[in-house]
Amino acid sequence: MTLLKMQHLNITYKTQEKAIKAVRDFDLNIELQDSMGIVGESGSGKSTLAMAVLQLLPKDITDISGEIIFNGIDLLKLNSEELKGIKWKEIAYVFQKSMNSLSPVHKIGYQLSDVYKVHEPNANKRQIRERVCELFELVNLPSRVYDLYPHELSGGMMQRVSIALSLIYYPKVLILDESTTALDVVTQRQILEEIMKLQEKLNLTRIMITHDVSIVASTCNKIAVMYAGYLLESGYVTDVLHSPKHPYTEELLNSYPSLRGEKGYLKGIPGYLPDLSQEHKGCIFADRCRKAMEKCFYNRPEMVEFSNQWKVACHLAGSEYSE
Amino acid sequence: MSSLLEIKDLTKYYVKKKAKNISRNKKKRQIIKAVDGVSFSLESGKVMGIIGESGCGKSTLGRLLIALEEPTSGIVKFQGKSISSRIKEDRLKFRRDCQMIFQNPFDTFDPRNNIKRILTSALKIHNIGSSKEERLDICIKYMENAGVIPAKDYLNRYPHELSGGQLQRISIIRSMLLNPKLIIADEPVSMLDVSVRADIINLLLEITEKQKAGLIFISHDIATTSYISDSIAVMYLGRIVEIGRTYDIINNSKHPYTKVLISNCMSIDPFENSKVIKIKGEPVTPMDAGEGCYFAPRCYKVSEKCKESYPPMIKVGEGHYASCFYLFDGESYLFTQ
Amino acid sequence: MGNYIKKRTITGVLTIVFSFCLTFFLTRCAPGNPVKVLAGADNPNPELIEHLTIRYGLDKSLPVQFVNYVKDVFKGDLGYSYISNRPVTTLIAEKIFPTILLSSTATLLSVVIGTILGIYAARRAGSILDRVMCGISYVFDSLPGFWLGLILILIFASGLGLLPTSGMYDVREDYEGLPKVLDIMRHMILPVSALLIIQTPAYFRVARSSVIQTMSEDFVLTLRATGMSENKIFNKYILRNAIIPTVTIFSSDLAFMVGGVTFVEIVFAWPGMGRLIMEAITRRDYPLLTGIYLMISISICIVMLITDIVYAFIDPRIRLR
Amino acid sequence: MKELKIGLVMLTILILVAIFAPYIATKDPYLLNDDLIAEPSAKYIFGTDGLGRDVFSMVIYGTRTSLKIGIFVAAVSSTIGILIGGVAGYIGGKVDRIISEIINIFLMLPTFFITLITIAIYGSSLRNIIIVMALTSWTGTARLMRSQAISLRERTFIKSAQTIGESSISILFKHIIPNGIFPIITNSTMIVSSAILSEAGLSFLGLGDPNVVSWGKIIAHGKTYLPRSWWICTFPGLAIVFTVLSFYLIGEGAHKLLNPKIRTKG
Amino acid sequence: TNKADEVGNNDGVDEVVKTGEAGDDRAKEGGTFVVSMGREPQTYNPNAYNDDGAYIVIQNIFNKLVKINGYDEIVPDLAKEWEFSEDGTEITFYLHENVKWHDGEDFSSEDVKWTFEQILKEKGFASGSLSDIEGIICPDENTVVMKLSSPNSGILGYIAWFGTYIMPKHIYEGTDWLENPANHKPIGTGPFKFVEHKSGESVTIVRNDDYWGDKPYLDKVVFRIIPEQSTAYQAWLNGEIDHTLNGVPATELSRFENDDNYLIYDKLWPNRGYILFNMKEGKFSDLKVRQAVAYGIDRDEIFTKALKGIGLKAEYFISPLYEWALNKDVKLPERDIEKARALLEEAGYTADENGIYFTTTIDTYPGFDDIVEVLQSNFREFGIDLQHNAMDDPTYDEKVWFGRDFEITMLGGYQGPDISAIGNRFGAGSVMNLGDYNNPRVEELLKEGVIFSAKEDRAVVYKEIQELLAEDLPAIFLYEKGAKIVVNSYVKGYPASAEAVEKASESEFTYVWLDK
Ligand SMILES: Nc1ncnc2c1ncn2[C@@H]1O[C@H](COP(=O)(O)OP(=O)(O)OP(=O)(O)O)[C@@H](O)[C@H]1O
Ligand SMILES: Nc1ncnc2c1ncn2[C@@H]1O[C@H](COP(=O)(O)OP(=O)(O)OP(=O)(O)O)[C@@H](O)[C@H]1O
Ligand SMILES: [Mg+2]
Ligand SMILES: [Mg+2]
Ligand code: NI
Repeated sequence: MTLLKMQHLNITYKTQEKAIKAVRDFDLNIELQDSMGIVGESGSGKSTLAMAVLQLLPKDITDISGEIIFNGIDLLKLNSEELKGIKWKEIAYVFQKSMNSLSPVHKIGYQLSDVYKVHEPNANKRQIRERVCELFELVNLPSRVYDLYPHELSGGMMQRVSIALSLIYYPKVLILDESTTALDVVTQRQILEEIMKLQEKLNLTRIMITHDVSIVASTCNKIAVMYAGYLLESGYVTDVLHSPKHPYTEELLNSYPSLRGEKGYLKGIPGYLPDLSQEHKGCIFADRCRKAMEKCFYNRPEMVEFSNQWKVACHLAGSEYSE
Repeated sequence: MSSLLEIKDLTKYYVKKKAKNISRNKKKRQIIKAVDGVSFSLESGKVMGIIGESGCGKSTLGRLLIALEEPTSGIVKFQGKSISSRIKEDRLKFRRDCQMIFQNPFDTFDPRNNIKRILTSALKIHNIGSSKEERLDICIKYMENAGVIPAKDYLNRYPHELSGGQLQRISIIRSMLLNPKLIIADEPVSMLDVSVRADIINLLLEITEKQKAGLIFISHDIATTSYISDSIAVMYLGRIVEIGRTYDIINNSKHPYTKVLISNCMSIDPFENSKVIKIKGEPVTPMDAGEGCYFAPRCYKVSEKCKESYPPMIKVGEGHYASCFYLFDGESYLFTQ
Repeated sequence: MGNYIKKRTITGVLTIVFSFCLTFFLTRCAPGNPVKVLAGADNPNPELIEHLTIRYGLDKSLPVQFVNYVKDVFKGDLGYSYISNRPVTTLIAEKIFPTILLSSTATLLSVVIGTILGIYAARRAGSILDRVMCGISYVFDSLPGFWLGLILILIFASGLGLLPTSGMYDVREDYEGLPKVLDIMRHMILPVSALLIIQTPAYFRVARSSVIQTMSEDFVLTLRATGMSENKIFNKYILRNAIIPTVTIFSSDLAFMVGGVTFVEIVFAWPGMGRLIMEAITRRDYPLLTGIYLMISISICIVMLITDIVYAFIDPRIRLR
Repeated sequence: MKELKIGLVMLTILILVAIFAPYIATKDPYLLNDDLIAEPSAKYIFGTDGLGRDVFSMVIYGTRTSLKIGIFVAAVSSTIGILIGGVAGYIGGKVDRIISEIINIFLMLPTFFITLITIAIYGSSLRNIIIVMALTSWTGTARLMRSQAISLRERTFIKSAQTIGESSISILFKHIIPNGIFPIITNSTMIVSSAILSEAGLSFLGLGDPNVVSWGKIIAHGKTYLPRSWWICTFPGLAIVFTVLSFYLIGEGAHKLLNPKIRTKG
Repeated sequence: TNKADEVGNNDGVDEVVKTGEAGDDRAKEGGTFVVSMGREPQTYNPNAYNDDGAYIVIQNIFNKLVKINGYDEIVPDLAKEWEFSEDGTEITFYLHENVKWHDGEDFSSEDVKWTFEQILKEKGFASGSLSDIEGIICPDENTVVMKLSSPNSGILGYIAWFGTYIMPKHIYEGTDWLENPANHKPIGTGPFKFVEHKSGESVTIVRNDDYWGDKPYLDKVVFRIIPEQSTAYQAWLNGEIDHTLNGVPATELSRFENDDNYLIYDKLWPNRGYILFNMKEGKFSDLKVRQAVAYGIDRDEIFTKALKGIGLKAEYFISPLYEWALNKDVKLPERDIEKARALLEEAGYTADENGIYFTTTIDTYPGFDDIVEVLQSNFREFGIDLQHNAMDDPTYDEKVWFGRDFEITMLGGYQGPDISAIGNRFGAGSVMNLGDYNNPRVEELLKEGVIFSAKEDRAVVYKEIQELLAEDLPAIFLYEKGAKIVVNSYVKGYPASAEAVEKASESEFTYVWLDK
């Protein structure tokens, strides 16, 4: 069953000089209890996409078109009051810069209980405290954190506070935006496992935004590869990472050194992310693609769907399929 | 033959006057043992990887090696002579021989200088090249060698107009300009996108080989480090807990912490299903490490002995040392877990 | 905390001592002396000058004078003013109340009004109202104080006849109790307004820009994402964060409050420290000058200490070092 | 950056007026005409003051003095502040502690009083007024620069400059100061306007330089004529507003230009 | 014996013009009279030193032996009569009886003796002018005899002028007169009693019901301290105060001229402003240069522009108030720029392309800004670039008064109470002779001037002095200081009014009553 569905989503930032098309013609289905990893280079529009779901983009400088359907409702059509009921209660978000995601001059417990009161205005103090401590335990934090200020925590602890905050209502959808990238491997693993456990317990649907493919590989069941605002490939992790169909996915995987494997030559992807404010023809990745063909520069590739929800937007993949 | 770099019992303590909470301002000062008795040596043309979690003192060690900071105690010998006397003798010569590539490429250059000025000023300080044109030519040559092509396109740009990868490359080029004998690369790729990491790593490797310089590669990314280095030192709370050749450390690690680190590494292969050693607890801060082994509070092998004294470095193989009381008997522990 | 206060007090005392010495010599090195002033301009009497010079010890060398003065200070005695022959402490005590009354009212009001307007403008940043308010704040900022004072008198006291021109009390009626308080308040309106107009723009702009800045912080986004109402986010979170720069300028204003606001005091004949200082300067009344100076340094030190502590309470990130 | 443009245009006008004062002014500003306190008219555009001087010409010539005061005071005090603050912040340690205490002492000095004394000792010439104002207004800049330097000191590019062998002095002048200077520019524009206003205040107390025409002096002179001769004070007052406004606009504009984080919409 | 009023002069008094009419004679008692004054009294010790703020209040609280009235005559105060001995070395004062101090103690001649001795001992303000007093005897309670070391016809003027208020011996005796608490709660014998001084705000005095002389009408006088003239003026217009001693701004006077609600009194003092040259060194020690200045200055312009036509343009070398001694043949020259330039050339100066011969600086203390502004313009016209160095009083004292470091300066001030005061300004080595003017003939004449007591004899002496001053030009007089005092017409008996002018001293409010 599809829980969250994005259709023809286009998001543009209007700055003074130019319009940056951060997300373009984006279609993605996320099913109930999926764990969807969205990967892509920095600046490819991952955070923008996630923010659009909760309507957090500054309204006056962004244009959004398309649909974001959650549980059958188009979030983009809701007014702010209706949206309030969904925000955090149904969909919660762990921000990329979690170090700054709480007010520096208020105690953590205070802020968490305040958030809890947004949807549970009648909860009494003790209840709230219990709830918050329960969450702390869940993310492996001591309960003394309740009375600390954000700056008194280490980056890892703060990260966990953010996760605890996002879980405060046990939402249906949890979006984690690079939430563990800054942590050391041990802590990172710890937190991710915690979250995976919760996911099972609470029937969470999880969206992981990261540019570290290995995280997706070991914690998600599906993956979506983004590049310059486009979705290039999506499908089950086991399919996509094992035998990537899109050249970009392939190169992305090639540029990771393997820990135990042969010390083969690492290959980077030459070139850089295109200017998102520029109009372009053809495949967005064509400039950097080693396998680019003539038509890649003129025709935009269609999204081709293989079996098992595996979709690829590449002329090569299309031809392969049709062959 | 004496090695290029030799350090012995290097320590660096920071004194921090800290008041966690205004009302609880009892602690007068706290000592942060950022680097706490580190010894190792490095030979020309070799790459030494230093891994360890965030905050374990890797960058501090790097800064000590290049005399950006005064060590609290211990000696750093560069080409057989201590660096403090080298600096006294000839600061410029030393600065020329040792170069550091900083953790954050976006902040390595004065945002108000363009690339041309950034590169030529390094030459000018060291009186390389006689005229402006000559210096510029040298820079362009190096840039083209390093794959920044066409070099002229970049010369008049400012750092903010370049991407992280490009900046990191400029950073490497600048240190190359001076033909250093020792390069310290402090997490040169952690800030970069996966797609450009590989190029940077390859560039670094190539340079060490060509110039026969020693490279110290600091990172907490184990996979990358293992890819690049000849040997690896594992740090925990300011101390080296295990050191040895790369293969030994990755595949035949002895110290529990190393094992934990390596088993926690994630792989991009969704089918690989390695055993993960789980440990509890927060990383201890370098302030309140007690008497015994620093890793003891989180160690899965911990015994009473560990809490009493710090275990000595023991040789466990060819060039492979580790400091733990239970290096040999716990081999099977991993698998029974 | 205790430790911190102790340490700050010690450095505070050192700075006070240092700047005290500095001004002691500075005042006494200024050309002219109080004695000739006392002898008058018409037909001054050289004998009187000589007599007073000896009496006040001004014939001695500066270091000797300094030692004598310091000895007195340690006895808790700031000495007698040369021109009025009254204890310096009494003179200061008489003037400090009106000064503090006037400047604290004005400062508090301008903090409150400036901050409220600043917040209001910040929430409507870019609107016509915001631009108009910013424009007015610039104009107010560039008004010379004494001119503004006279204009206010011309408009409200002379033109409209609503308020008294000057002074602190109505001298015809000897009010007591509540009427006296009301009378003083009536007399305060104009001088306070003049100060308000001059001081408020700074608070306005600080509040406005720091609110705008805080609104773009990441934590605001988090709170928005939770569905918290905009008003609550604003009142509870943004304000507390945005108020910190206001505290900084408030503290520096507060510290100089005791020094008086000379222009306003002169124009509105307000019996305050500013005029006392002017008088002391123009007559070179050394003991009075030094005494006032000492008092100002001490109060600045105390206010700074207090604001530092307040600061640390508002912003937990600031550690008292 | 509309503010910046408008501000710069206004400043240019002021500077042009100052340079070409003799051509713009209709009369000699020191000439005592026989029409005392004449209302603005075709003969006297802004009227005359109590001694019969032409207010328009005085305002035009006053631009020279007042601009000079503002700009010199700001330049001198910013230079002092930047150097002292930069050294304190960059070198740190004992030097920093000593300089910080010195700054504290200066902060505690009632600047107004020092101004009076200094002018009393050395005379009220324009140069002295500028010097004393500059010497008493650098502390803010120094504190700002110090905090800038402290945060810059930790930045990687400073460390990297050290690594390639640059000397401390060249780092201070080449990197610390140029990079820390932006917020100070805004601060300096404020010093410009407050110096112009302070000079007016000094004139009110009879401590301005009596030999030059300044806006402050015209207003101070005009205050006795205020009840019935509005023009004497009003025109120099407008000139001050104009100048202060231009510097504020430049300051704000520069601030916005250099700090993209403060983004005003529309 | 000479009667006092023969010594005093009432020849120049018709300068006091009475513009208003006094209305009916039935004076109303009671009421509070609120006046403003610019400076705050610092101490009420009336004799210790100069305090312009306290001066106004003190006149209403204390009495002197004799005082100076609105016509600048010496009139009785505590002494109802006085007489000089034949040889001029003894003055006998006959005091009023039944005089009481404000605290109820009896006043006696001992208080007078003590006061004068104290002034001389403690070097009070007037001690310099009273130094000829050799001894004081009190033959009885109501008689005081002063013995002088040499005849001095000017001394009575100084006794009447300032710093000679009779102080209560019973309160001050044996104490330090500078630190006696009574300095801040003064006890006098005057028409009003001191009530309180609200610091920075006001001073209140009430009628002394036991006053020995003419009892005041007013219940109370409140002095409001308002430093800024414009503010005081507005407060007066708004009726908050009944009168402003800060003065009505000159430009505003025309408003009141034909208004029945106001009376304007013209007042002229023996007080004149003048340029003083350094005679010893510098450019102005050359007579030619001084003459050039005398020809080059436009005294009319100063009078009309800087003074707004208040007071008088100076014409002579002494104050015209001393008409009996005025030498009408010796006048200041009329303006002649050509002559001025010629004189400068004669003195050896050559003009530059702007017609400027040299640059010099005039040093001033506060109060001469407008005048110097006009002077600068005058000087430029005849070829001297005059820079203005404005200083505050103590700085001026240091540089000019003590240091004599100047080329040209401005001076003003009281030139009474006797014409002999001219000696203070131009006598060799005397206190106000800042330019070090020294003419032996003038010295002789000055000595003669105080020995003679008959006006005719004195006039000859002072006329010759004027001639010498005109020859040597140590100073150039610019104006005679005067004032137009605007008083609400409901304020009767103001010191300058016809009712009070002969009886009251300058700011004494004994005869004031309010017709409201
Ligand atoms: N407020 C904004 N105004 C203008 N452009 C913006 C804004 N926010 C983001 N962008 C642009 O939109 C594009 C997508 O940004 P986004 O933050 O979504 O990338 P991301 O994939 O999350 O990158 P990262 O991995 O670095 O977090 C980028 O090119 C970015 O420069
Ligand atoms: N200048 C300093 N003053 C005080 N403490 C410091 C200073 N520099 C580093 N430290 C502390 O020393 C410890 C080691 O820091 P260091 O930067 O060397 O760690 P790291 O291993 O490089 O971490 P990362 O992987 O995050 O870069 C940390 O706890 C840090 O807080
Ligand atoms: Mg992002
Ligand atoms: Mg580091
Ligand atoms: Ni006087």
